[in-house]
Amino acid sequence: MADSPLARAVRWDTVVGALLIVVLLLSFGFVGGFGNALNLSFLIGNTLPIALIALPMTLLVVSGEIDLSVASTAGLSGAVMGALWNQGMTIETIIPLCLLLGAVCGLINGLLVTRLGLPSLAVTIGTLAAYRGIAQIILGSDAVTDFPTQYLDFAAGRIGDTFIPYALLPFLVLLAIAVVVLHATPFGRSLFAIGASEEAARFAGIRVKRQKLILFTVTGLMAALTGVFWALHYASARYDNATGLELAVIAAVLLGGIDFDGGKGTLGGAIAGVFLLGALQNVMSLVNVSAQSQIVVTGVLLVVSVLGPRVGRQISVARAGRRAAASTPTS
Amino acid sequence: ATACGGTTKNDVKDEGGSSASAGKADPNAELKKGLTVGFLPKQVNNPYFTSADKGGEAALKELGSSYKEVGPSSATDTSSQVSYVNTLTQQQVDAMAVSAQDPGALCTALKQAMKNGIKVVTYDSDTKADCRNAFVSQASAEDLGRTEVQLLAEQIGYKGEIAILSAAQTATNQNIWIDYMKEELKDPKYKDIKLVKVAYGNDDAQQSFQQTQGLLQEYPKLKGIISPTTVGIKAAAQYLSGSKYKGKVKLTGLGTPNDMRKYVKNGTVEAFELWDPAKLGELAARTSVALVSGQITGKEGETFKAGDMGTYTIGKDGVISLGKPTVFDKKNIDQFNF
Amino acid sequence: MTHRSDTGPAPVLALKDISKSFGAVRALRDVSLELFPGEVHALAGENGAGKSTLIKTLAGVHRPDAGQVLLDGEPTVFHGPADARDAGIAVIYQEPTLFPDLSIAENIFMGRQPRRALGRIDHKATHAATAALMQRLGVELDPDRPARGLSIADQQIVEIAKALSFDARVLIMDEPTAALTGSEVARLFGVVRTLREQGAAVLFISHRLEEIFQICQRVTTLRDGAWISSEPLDGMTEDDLVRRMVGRDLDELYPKQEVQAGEVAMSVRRLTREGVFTDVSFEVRRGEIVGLAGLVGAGRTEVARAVFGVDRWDAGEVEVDGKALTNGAPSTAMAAGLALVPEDRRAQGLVMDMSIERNIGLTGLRTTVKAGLMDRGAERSRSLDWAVKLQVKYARIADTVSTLSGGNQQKVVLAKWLATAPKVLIVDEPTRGIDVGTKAEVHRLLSQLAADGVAVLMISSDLPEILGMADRVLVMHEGRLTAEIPRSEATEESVMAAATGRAAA
Amino acid sequence: MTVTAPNPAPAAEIPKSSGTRLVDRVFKMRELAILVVFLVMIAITQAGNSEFLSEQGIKDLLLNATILVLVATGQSLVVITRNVDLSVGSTLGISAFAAGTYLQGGGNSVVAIALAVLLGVGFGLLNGLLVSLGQVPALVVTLGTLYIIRGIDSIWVGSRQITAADLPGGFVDFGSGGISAVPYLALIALAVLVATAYYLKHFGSGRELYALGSNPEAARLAGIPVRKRILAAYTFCGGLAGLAGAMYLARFGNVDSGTGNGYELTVVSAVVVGGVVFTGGSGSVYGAALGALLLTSINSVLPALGVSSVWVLAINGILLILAIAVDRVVALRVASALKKRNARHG
Ligand SMILES: Nc1ncnc2c1ncn2[C@@H]1O[C@H](COP(=O)(O)OP(=O)(O)OP(=O)(O)O)[C@@H](O)[C@H]1O
Ligand SMILES: Nc1ncnc2c1ncn2[C@@H]1O[C@H](COP(=O)(O)OP(=O)(O)OP(=O)(O)O)[C@@H](O)[C@H]1O
Ligand SMILES: [Mg+2]
Ligand SMILES: [Mg+2]
Repeated sequence: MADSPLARAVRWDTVVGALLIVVLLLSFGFVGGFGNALNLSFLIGNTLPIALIALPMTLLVVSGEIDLSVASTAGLSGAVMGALWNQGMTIETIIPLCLLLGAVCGLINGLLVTRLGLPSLAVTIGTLAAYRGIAQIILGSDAVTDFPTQYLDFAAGRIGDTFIPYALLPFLVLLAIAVVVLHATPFGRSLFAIGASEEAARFAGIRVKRQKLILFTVTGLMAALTGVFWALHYASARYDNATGLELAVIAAVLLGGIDFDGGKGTLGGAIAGVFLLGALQNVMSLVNVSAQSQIVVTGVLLVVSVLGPRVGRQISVARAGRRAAASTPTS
Repeated sequence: ATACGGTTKNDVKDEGGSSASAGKADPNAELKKGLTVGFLPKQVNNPYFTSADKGGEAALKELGSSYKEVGPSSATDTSSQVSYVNTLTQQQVDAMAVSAQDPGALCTALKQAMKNGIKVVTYDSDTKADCRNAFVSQASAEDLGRTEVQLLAEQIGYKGEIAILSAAQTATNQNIWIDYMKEELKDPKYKDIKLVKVAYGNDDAQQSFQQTQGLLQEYPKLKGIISPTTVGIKAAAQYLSGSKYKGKVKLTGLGTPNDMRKYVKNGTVEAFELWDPAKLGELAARTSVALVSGQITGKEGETFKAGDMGTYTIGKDGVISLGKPTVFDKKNIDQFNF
Repeated sequence: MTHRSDTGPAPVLALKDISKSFGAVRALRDVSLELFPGEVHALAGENGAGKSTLIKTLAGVHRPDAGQVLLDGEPTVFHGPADARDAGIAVIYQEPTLFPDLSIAENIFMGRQPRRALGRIDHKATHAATAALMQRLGVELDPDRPARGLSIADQQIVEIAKALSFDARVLIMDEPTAALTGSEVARLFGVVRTLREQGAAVLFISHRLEEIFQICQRVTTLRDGAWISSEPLDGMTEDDLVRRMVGRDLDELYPKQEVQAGEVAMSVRRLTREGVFTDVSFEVRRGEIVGLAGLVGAGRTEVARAVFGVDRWDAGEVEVDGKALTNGAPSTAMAAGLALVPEDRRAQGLVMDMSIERNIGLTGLRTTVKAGLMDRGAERSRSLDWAVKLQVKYARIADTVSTLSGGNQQKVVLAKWLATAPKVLIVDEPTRGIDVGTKAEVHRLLSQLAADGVAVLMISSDLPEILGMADRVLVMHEGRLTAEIPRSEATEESVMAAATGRAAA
Repeated sequence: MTVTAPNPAPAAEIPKSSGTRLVDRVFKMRELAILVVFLVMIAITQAGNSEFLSEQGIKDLLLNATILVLVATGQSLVVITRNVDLSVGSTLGISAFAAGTYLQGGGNSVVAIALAVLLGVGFGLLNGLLVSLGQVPALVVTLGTLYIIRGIDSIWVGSRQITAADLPGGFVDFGSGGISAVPYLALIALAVLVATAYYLKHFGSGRELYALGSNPEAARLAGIPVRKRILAAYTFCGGLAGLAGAMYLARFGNVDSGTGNGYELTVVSAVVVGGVVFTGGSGSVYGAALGALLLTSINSVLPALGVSSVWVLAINGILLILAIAVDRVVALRVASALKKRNARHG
C-alpha cells in the first residue's frame, strides 16, 4: 500500500477502532455488570438507532452534504406508524408505508438541495422542524404502545441468552451493504470525488445531482426504518420519538473521523465511533459517572478526535523530514 | 390474525390494566434495612425532582437503607432514561423509583428489572400499570384539575375568558389534569367562564413566554390563565409582570413557592398550588422499602404505614395518592422553601 | 558555480545553497540565484524541476531546509509571506489565489487599502487605484466585479495587477503568461520593461521560450531540483536553453502527421448560450485536429463546456457519431465518446485531495468494474499505464495530485481523459504550463490520436501551437465564429485578424 | 479563407458601472427579500389581529428578537471566516447563570453584565485557540465545547436556579422596560449590530475576515494574520453570547442549568436565513439580524393569529424553507437577468 504503516496507524479511524477495543476489554475486566449478556444486549440495542442512521449519514457527509432532519423523519415515521395502527391497519402494510414516507422525506430534502441549489444544512434545519411538526399534527398527544408482541419482541429481544439482539442481524447486513457500496463500488468512489470537489466530479461525467438525490432519499428511508425500530424497540410511538438523535449521530460520525468538509472517511471509523460513544456511556453509567460528567467526556473526546490526528500527522511528518534529512548526504 | 393475514390493533389484546403484582402481602413483615433504592427522575438537575429525590434520600437514611440517583440530563431523552433503567438493573439495586418520561418506552426495561427481582415504583409520572409494582401519585389528578379551576374562578369572579398554558402536548400528567379541568368547567356555576384555548409551551421558558404573548394578543379580553406546569407558570408570570397585563390577567396553576414568591409579592399572581415534592419522594422511598420488605405487593386495598406520613392505602391499579395539594398565597408563602 | 564576476550593482535578493524537501521528494538541492536591480531574470526548467518551490522559498511560503536567503546581502529569514511582502517582494504565484467573494479592487488591495481618518478604508481611492492599474494593463475589468467567475486569464490579470500595485523592488512571476494571448502578453511585457528601467529586479518563469528571449537578460536553469547554470541570454539560442533544461536535444515541437480526414465525428449546429456565445456551428472529422483560436474571453471555453454538457445550451444541437447529445449531461457525452480536458485543472480537471491513481481512475468508473464492484487491479494498471505514457513525474501513484508540480498535474488531467479512449477529444489549453519537452510529447500524442482516427478539437491561446498542429483553424470573436481557415492559409496574421474582428468586414 | 459568421453584432455599449450598481442592488436585495417577507408576515398578522402591533405587541416582537440578534451577529462573524461556533447556546447559559449568581449575592448590575461578557470572551478564546492553533474543523471542536461547557455548567449549577426574586428589581425592570415601544435591550442589540456592520465594511481587519473565509490559502499568501483574525472572530462571538446571557437573565429573570440548551440550532438558522453563506466569505450581519427577527417573529405571529400550537412547529419549518428558497430563486433570477444584460456579446 501507499501509506506507510506508521501513517496508517495514525489514521484516526484506526485509532477509534483500537480505542473501542481497549474500552471493551477494560470494561470486561474491571466494570461489574458490563460483561453480562443482558447488559451487552441493552448496550447494542440502545446504540442501534444511532448506528442505523450513521450508515447513510456517513455516505452523505463523505459526499459533502449533511442531513439534520433524520431524527425528525424517524419521529414522523413513528408517528405515522402509531396513527395508522390506531386506524386499524395491519402492521405489515404500515411498515412499508412508513419506509416509503421516509424516502419521500429524504427525496424532498434532496430535491431542495439539488434542484434549487440550497445548502443542505439550511434545508434540513428547516425540514427538521417541518417533519417533527407534521408528526405532532398527525399523532398529537397520543402515545401508541400496543404494537403486536412478536414485533416488539423482535425489536427489543435477544437471541436466547446471548448478548445478540435480534435486530443486530439485519443491521449487520445493512452495514455490510453500506461498506461495499461506499468502499467498493463506482458509486461510492464517485461520492468521495463529489465530496472533495464537486466541480471536478461534474467535469468527470459523474452525475452529481442524481447521486446526491439518491443519497438523500436513502437517508430518509433509513431514518424512517430507525423510526419504526425505535417505536417497536421502546414500544412507544410518539411524535417526539428520537428527538435530538441527529446530534448524537453527528457526534459519533465526527468522532469516527469523517471529515465534514467531505471527501474523507471510512464507514468502519464511523461505526467504531458510534459504538465507542455507546460503550463509554454504558460504562460510565455503570460506574456511577453522572450524566453531566458524561457530557463533558463526550465533548473532550470530540475535541481530542480532531486534535489527535493532527498531532499524529505532525509527528509522522517530522519523522519523515528527519529521515529525508538523514539521507541527504548520500545521494 | 385477520382474514388477509396482517396484524392489526384489534388482534392485540391489551393484557395491561392491572398492576404487576405477585405473591402475597404480609402487612406485619419487618421493614428490611441495608437496601439500595435507585431514584431515576425524568431529568437530573431539575429543581423539582431534586427536592423530590432529596425527600426520598432522607427517608431512606432514616430507614437504614441507601439511596442513589441516576438520570438523563434532558427531560425528553427517553432512550437515555431506558439505559438508566438498565444500568440500575445491572447494578442490582433492590428497588427503583422512576418518574417515567414515556408511559410505554420504559416498559420492556422495567419488566426486565422486575424479572430480576427488583421492585419498581413510579412517582410523579406513571408508566403503563403492568410495568411497575406501584405508582405514587402526587395528588389525585381529579383534585388537581378541579382545584385549579376553582382557584382561578374565584380570582376572576366566575366570569370571563380563560386559557390554559400547558407543557408539551404529550405530557401525560398535564393532559389528564386538563381533562378534569374541562370536566369541572361543566358545572353550571362556571357558565360565564369560557375556556378559549389550550396552548403548549413545551416546558421551555422562551416558548411559554411567547405562547403567553400570543394568548393575550389573540384574546384581548382574556381574564385568566391556568398553567399546570412549573415552567409554564413561571414564564407566564415573568411575562405578565413586565407587561401592561400585570394584575389584570390572573394566573394560577402549579408552581414552586421559590419560583413564584416574587410574583405573588408584586401582585402578578394571587394564589397557586402544589404538593410538596419532598413528601412525594419520601413516599416513593417508603413505598419501595415496603414493597421489598413484603409488606405490600401493589394490590388494590393493601395498606402500609409510611413513617410520620401516616398510613396509605393502595388504590385501583396500584396507585397510591399523596393527598391534597397545598395552596400558596401572600399569607403563607414565606413558610415554604422549595 | 560561475556567478557574475564584474562589479555591477549588488544583488537585491539572492538565494545561497538552498535545499528543500517534501517528505522523500527533494524539490531543491543546493540552488543559488541572484537577482539584480534593473534586470529581468528567467528561471527555466522542466515540469517539476523546482521552479515554483524556489519561488515560494523566496516569498516566505516555504522555509528552506538548508541554505540562506540574502536580502541586500544580509541573511534574512522570512517567517511568512507577509515578511517577504514587507521587504518589497511581490509575487505572482503559478495558480491564481483570489478571493472569489470579494471585488477585484479588494482582491488587489487586501490588507493594504488606502485609508481615511481613524483607519477606515477609503473605498473610492481603492476603486480609482484599481481602475488605473487596469488601464495600465490595458484590460477592461470592472474593479467592483466579484472575482468569482473570472476566466483563468482574467484571474491571471488580476494577479498581475496585484503584484504591480506593490511598487515592489523585486517582482517574481511564476508563469504569468500561461493563460494569456499575445496582446495581453505584449502589454505585460511593456509594463515589465518600464519596471525594469525604474530599477526593479524581476524573476520570470515561462515555458514559452520565445518569451524568455524577448524580455529577459539572464537565465538560471534547474534540472531535477539541482542548479545547472546561470548565464546571460545574449548569444544563447533556444536549443542551447532546451539542452540545459532537458539535458539532451529535442525532437520537433510540432510533429504533425498528415492524416486524411474521415467522416464527421462531431457536429455542432447553431449552438447558442445566451449572453455567452451565439450561433456556433462547426464539424470535426475523424483524424482531424481542429484548432479553435480567439482572444481571451472570446467564448471558446464556454463552447467546449456546453458541448460537453457541464453547461446547458439555450439553442442548437450537438451530435457525436451521428447521435444527438442531451443538453447538460456530461455523462451521456462521455458515453457517446466525447472527452473534455478542461481549462482549469485545479478546479475542474482534478480532485486535488485525491491520489493520482484515483484521479485517473475517475473517468473509468464504468469500465474498471467487475460484477458491479470496483476492479482495483484494473484501475491501478489503467492509471499506471497512462501516468507512465505521459511521463508524469511522481513519487508514488497513490500520492495526492496536489503534491505534483503544475505541469505534472496537467499531464494527469490528460491521462485521465486519454484513458477513456475517446472518439472526440476536446482539449482546452492542453499544454498550459507544460514544459517544452513534454509539450512536444503531448503534441506527438495528439497527432498520434488523430492518426488513429480520433477527432480532436484543440482550444489554445498559444498561436504557434494552433498553427503547428491544426488541420483547420476556427476563430472566435466575441462569442461568434468569425472564420474557418484551412491549414495552408493559416498564418499568425490571418488568425489574429479574425480573432480581433478585423477580418469581419 | 471562409468566413462562417460574417456579421458579429456590434458589442452593445453598456456603461461599465451600471452592471455594478445592479450587482450592488442585488446584494442589498438579498436582505431586502427577507425584509419584505417579514413585513408581509407582520402586515397579514396585523390584519388578522389588531392587537398585534399595539405598543405592547411591538415591544414584545423587539424583545423576542433581541437576544437572538446579538448571538446571530457574533455567529455571522465566525461563519464569514468559514467557521462555525456551535457552543454559543452553552456559553449563553453559563454566563447567564454566572451573572445571576453574582447578582444574587447583591452585586452591581453593570459588573454582572461585564462578568457575563468576560466569561463569554473566555470561552470564545478557547474555541478560537482550538480552531486556529489546532487548525481543526470548527464544527467538531465547537460541538465538543458545546458538550464540555454544557457539562461544566450542569455540574456547577446542579439543580440550582435563579429566579426573578433573587435579582435586583432594577435589573429585571431593565430587562422588560424601554422607551415607549422600544425596549432598552433592543437598543443595545441595535448598537452592537450597527457597530459590527460598520466595522466589517470599513476596516481592514473586517474585510480580512471576508477574505480569509473566501479563500483561506490565498489569505495566507496575502499575509493576512489568519489565526489572529479567527481568534478575534471567535472571541467576539463568545463575548456577544455572554452579553446575550446577561440579557436573557434580565429578560426572563430565570436561569438554570438548561438555559440556552439547543439554542445553537436557532442561531444557525437565523444566520442561514439571513443569507450568510456557510462556505464563508459572504453575507452581512444585517442579514443575520433580519433572519433572527424573522424567525422569532414567526413564533409570535402564529400564536397571535390563533394558530394552534400543534401547528406551530410544522409551519415554522415550512416558512424557514420557503424563506431560503424564495431568497435563492430571486437571487438566481436576478443573476441571470443581469448576466443577459451584462453580456459582452449576443
Ligand atoms: N507541497 C508539496 N508536497 C510534496 N511535494 C511537493 C510539494 N510541492 C512541490 N512538490 C514536489 O517538488 C517538486 C518541484 O515542484 P515545483 O512545483 O517546484 O516544480 P516546477 O518547476 O514549478 O514545475 P512546473 O513547471 O510544472 O510548474 C515536484 O516533484 C513536486 O512534486
Ligand atoms: N465559470 C464562469 N462563470 C461566469 N463567467 C465565466 C465563467 N468562465 C468564464 N466566464 C466569462 O465568460 C466569458 C467567456 O470566457 P471563456 O473562458 O469562454 O473565453 P475563452 O475564449 O475560452 O478565453 P480564455 O479561455 O482564453 O479565457 C469571459 O468573459 C469570462 O469572464
Ligand atoms: Mg511551477
Ligand atoms: Mg478558455
